Amino acid sequence: MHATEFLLPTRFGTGGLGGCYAPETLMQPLLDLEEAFRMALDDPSFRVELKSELRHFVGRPTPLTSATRLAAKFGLQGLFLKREDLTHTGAHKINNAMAQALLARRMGKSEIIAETGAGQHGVAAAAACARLGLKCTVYMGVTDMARQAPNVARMRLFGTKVVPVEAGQGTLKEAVNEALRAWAARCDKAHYILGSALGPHPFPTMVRTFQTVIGEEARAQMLEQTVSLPDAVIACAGGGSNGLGLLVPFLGDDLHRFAVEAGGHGSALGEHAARLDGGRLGVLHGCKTLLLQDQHGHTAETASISAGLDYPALGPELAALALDGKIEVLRASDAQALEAAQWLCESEGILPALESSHALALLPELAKRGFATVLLGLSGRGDKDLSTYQSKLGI
Amino acid sequence: MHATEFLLPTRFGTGGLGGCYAPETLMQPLLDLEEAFRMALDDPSFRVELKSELRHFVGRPTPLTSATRLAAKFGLQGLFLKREDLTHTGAHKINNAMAQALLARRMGKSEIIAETGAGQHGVAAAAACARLGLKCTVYMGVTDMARQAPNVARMRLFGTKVVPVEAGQGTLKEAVNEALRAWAARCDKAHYILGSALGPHPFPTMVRTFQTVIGEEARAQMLEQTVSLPDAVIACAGGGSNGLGLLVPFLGDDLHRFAVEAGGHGSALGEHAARLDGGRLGVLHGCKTLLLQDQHGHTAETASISAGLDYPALGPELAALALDGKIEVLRASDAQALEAAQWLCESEGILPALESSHALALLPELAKRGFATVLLGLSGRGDKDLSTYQSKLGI
Amino acid sequence: MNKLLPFIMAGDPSLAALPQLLAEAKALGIEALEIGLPHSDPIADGPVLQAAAHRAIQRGATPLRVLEMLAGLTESPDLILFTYLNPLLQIGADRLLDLLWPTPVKALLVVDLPDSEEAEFEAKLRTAGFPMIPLLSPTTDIERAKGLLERRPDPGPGHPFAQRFAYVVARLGVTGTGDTTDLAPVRERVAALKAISDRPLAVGFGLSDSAAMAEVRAMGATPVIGSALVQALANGGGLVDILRSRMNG
Amino acid sequence: MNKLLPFIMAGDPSLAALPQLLAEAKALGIEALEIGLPHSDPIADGPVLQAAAHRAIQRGATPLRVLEMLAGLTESPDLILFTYLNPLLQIGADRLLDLLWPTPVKALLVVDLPDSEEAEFEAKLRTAGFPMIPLLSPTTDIERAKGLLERRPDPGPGHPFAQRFAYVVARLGVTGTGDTTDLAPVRERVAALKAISDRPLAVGFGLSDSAAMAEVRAMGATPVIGSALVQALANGGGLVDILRSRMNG
Ligand SMILES: Cc1ncc(COP(=O)(O)O)c(C=O)c1O
Ligand SMILES: Cc1ncc(COP(=O)(O)O)c(C=O)c1O
Repeated sequence: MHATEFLLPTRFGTGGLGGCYAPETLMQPLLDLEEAFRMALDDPSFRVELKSELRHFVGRPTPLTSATRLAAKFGLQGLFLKREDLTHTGAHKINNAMAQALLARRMGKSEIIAETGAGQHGVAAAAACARLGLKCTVYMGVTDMARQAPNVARMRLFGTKVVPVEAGQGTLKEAVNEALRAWAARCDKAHYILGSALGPHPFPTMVRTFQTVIGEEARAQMLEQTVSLPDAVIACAGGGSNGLGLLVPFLGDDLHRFAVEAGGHGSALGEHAARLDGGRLGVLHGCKTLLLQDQHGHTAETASISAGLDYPALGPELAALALDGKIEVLRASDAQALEAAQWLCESEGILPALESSHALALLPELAKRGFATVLLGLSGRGDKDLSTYQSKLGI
Repeated sequence: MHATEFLLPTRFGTGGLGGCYAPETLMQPLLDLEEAFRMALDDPSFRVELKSELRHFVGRPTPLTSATRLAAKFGLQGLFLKREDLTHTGAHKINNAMAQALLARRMGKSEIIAETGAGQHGVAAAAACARLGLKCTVYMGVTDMARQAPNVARMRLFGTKVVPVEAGQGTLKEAVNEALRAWAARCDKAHYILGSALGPHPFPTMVRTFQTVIGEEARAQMLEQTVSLPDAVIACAGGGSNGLGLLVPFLGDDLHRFAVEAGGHGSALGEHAARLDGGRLGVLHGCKTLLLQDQHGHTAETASISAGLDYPALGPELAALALDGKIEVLRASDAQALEAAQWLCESEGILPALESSHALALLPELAKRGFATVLLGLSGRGDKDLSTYQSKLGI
Repeated sequence: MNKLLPFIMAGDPSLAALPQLLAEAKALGIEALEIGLPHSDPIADGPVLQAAAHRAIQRGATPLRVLEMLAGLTESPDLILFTYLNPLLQIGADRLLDLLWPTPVKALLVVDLPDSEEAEFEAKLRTAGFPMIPLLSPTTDIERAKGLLERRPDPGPGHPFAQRFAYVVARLGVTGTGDTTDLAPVRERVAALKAISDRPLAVGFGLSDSAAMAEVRAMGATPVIGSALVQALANGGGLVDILRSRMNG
Repeated sequence: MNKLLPFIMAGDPSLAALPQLLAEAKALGIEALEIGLPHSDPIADGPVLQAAAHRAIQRGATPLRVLEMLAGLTESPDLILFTYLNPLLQIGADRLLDLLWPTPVKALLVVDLPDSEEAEFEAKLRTAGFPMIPLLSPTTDIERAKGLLERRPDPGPGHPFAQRFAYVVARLGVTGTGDTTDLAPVRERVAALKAISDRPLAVGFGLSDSAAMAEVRAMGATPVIGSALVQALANGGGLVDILRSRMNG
């Protein structure tokens, strides 16, 4: 039996972002995927299995760390870090990768395809596949392979085949292109584990669903540890799975929500990956969303010191929430992110991923705006970025 | 007021291993340290503070992962991994480093001195110091600095001064020498955070006490997850803090306990770090224990692919337990450890530290001996060893 | 029956050569031709068409310049504008229609636009005489195919092939040369489709030699030659030579 | 009062030179001398003595060969064997005594052996006439010092300086040259120790020039010259020259 139509909403917000702009070859696989996803969510045995893997393999719940010294540095009353850096493989990506790998196994798929930018999703997918005995192929841009070399080695150690993508800038966008092509060729046997809340329906919804565990845990932990909610919640946003994962569970609360994009090294098109100001609505990789593009509708080049934020499109749900005023989108430059990483290292003994450092960089701004307590999503650890930190910070 | 005598037992086992063979300059600091340690353990506020840091910063309890695919590979019925690799900074070392840093703060010390081999203890001490606002200096052999370069960068990012130790083989032994010397010079202001269950009293007892959280958690988790205890418990042993941390809470149980030493690349003196067969009782770094030494009582050279096991002395308590037949000590060679790392990577999607891989390497042997369920201490993650894995495994 | 449906990438080898190429195709008796509007992210294309699109963009073959170049051409087969949605979306339906009127474009094939996703945009174009060609792939079962063919209906025998046909994707994957060797599955699908519709069918993806073309014709469908043609043109081959051999048999 | 307590590392510059050096020291009027038995892991020594020990070991100055070299020497000051525990422990008390009898060694200073740790071993040596010299450091408060002096007692005026003195460590840290500049704290400690014991005191760690030596003498204690002497000998200096200038003042 094949699913014949989508039953979950495919669009987000008043602008109707999202959708499923996929080649026909992928339509049935996407329909089947949505069905499998819905069935799995309704199946207590899947939920138990996922919960068990998240707890016993991934290391959930991740801690909520009170960062008192860093808070004091900016005059914040309280700063709480949601520690996705402590998950197995070192970033929030594993929450989604493991869930989708379990889903793939349920669907009888024996192969996994994935793309990766920073390599964290690739490593997460590789780890999940090794654990479940699935064959895994990861597509990665050559630029990203160079700047996140340790992650390439980690994937290979997990038995994953890493395919270099030479096209274009050799970053995440090209990796997604290539993964989509590979999936079209193998969609009968393979599941495509997309790594962020982007792509055609049902990926954005599915990935967000698998990531809201971050915010759900954090919300409960805030209440447990401080008996109140923070004044502001902030997370970095590449595709947006980390941002949505943390922020969505706080949508009903009376507090400020922030997502931080990569400001790169300038404000001209091509010098950053800040889609809110710099982008227009467009369609890329199967969904309609805020997109950095030129006047011809061609995807623009992007720049960011952090591979994981270096992507021209904001995930559609996050873009919709931003356009509808429910999440405020800010940006941090390469230089600001580097400085912020040092703050956290020296004040709290935590080495953040370059991606997460973009959220940290906005702390002085939040303090200036008068927020007293802040919850910040530390999406990953910075081990993968060591060589960048070394060369840029002269360590 | 100064403490005038030790009140805790300073010796272990029927052989009376351990003791406090320290230069007079360090005797009063060691007496004061024992007193502070005893007071802290008796002080509920210290226990609360430590527990809170372990939970909210370090990420305890660490998961117990059922490794079914790896178990099946060797015909084991069950294999359970105690995931110290998921702690903040990536190895069990942080349990002790954070506890001692809190103790140092209580003692009014503003500076920390530490030695490191694999760099994991150094990184852990650096992180704990950054978090508590203590000045930190880490001594590290030049050979270890080269083979564990990422950890050097991590320490420096945390604001720690890493002092290269050129002497001898440039490994852990020389780093301890130099840290002891530095402590003698600064013992009025500085606390020395020793990184393993070795050195003069009270260090072996103190470090073991701060590490048994591993085994206590694991024992409770085994009972919770399998309703029974394993047939065998196994951990690698450098100084022995990880081994004792896991094994001591199982000493009263009717099961087999194993510690695994570094077999290096041969069985002649100088080619390994296997102290049980290769060593004789002797005194090094303040304690009497099994020691690799030549006929003159000079410390012998050692060799191991894993910096964290590359140390000529077994911690005195572990040595005593081995000599008294309570823990069986085995060895794994460099080549076996490398192969075992690959097993875990490919079967479970977990990249083990080279140290932990030594324990993994004995799984076939345990299966052959008829143990059905095994609990294994995964002392750390292998990110620090990536370049070794890459070059040795041709990744 | 239409013997061959060639695909060329606008702007490759050059934009200036386009009128000449189209004129040659028409002179050869080619009734309809797919013209690729180069896009930065051709997710359904293999290496050959990716590279061609990339070269074309480098040489300035922007959507506007391509459509302007086509404006007023009469010596051309009917054209099917083959592209991705975003460039068209950025132009907008109204302006796009203004641009399309003066060209030989008769229909559009937008690879990443399922019929439901931009209903208003698509309806505007269809109403104005620019229907979207339905794609049917190996993952499209017969029930789904029925729906697709209904929702992008055949305007009927009074209309040219370019507006009527459905595109049958020969195999899983992306466009590319010469790797669809076993045509048995597509033969079955063509037969099944013919049983539910008498719409003309084109079969493409991975066909390159005359033998494959002949096999498709034997199914009663029009073979598409895409990557193989683009590659040959890029290598300096002449359109007439390349196509002539593949039109017979 | 003993004017100067020199330290030399056995085997550096060479083991063969040792008898000659000792004879020179004796001729100079040196009553007692600390002789370092080189150890692989000298945790209480600074760079100069570490390097000297390392050179000596490289040149084959094993504990046995050093003690054999000392056997039968008469032209020598009284020697205090200055070393770390492990080499002695490996030899064992009985054998060690056999080795010590024929030498000018009168006492031992084992840096890493607190009086409680190897009671049996230490008692055997003491009973046989080889007492352990107590060390008193800046971290040793006066109460603790009392205990240390009691547990390693002065054998009394009938015994040579080498067996009677206590070693006062001038500053925190390890052995090394010329960095103990402020002698006020050690002066206070020496005064306090003199108030509780009339045992001879030697003061060492970081003393190198004649001025420092003189200051120590002014406290009523014997200055130790260690690293500075070892370094000078390693640089090719003559023992007599180096010591003579530091014996007066
Ligand atoms: C550590 C880390 N944080 C954040 C991101 C961005 O994630 P998202 O695409 O979910 O916004 C990435 C992506 O690789 C990452 O590795
Ligand atoms: C990951 C890891 N495991 C084990 C060890 C050895 O630890 P121990 O000295 O506690 O036996 C080390 C030491 O650095 C380590 O880093």
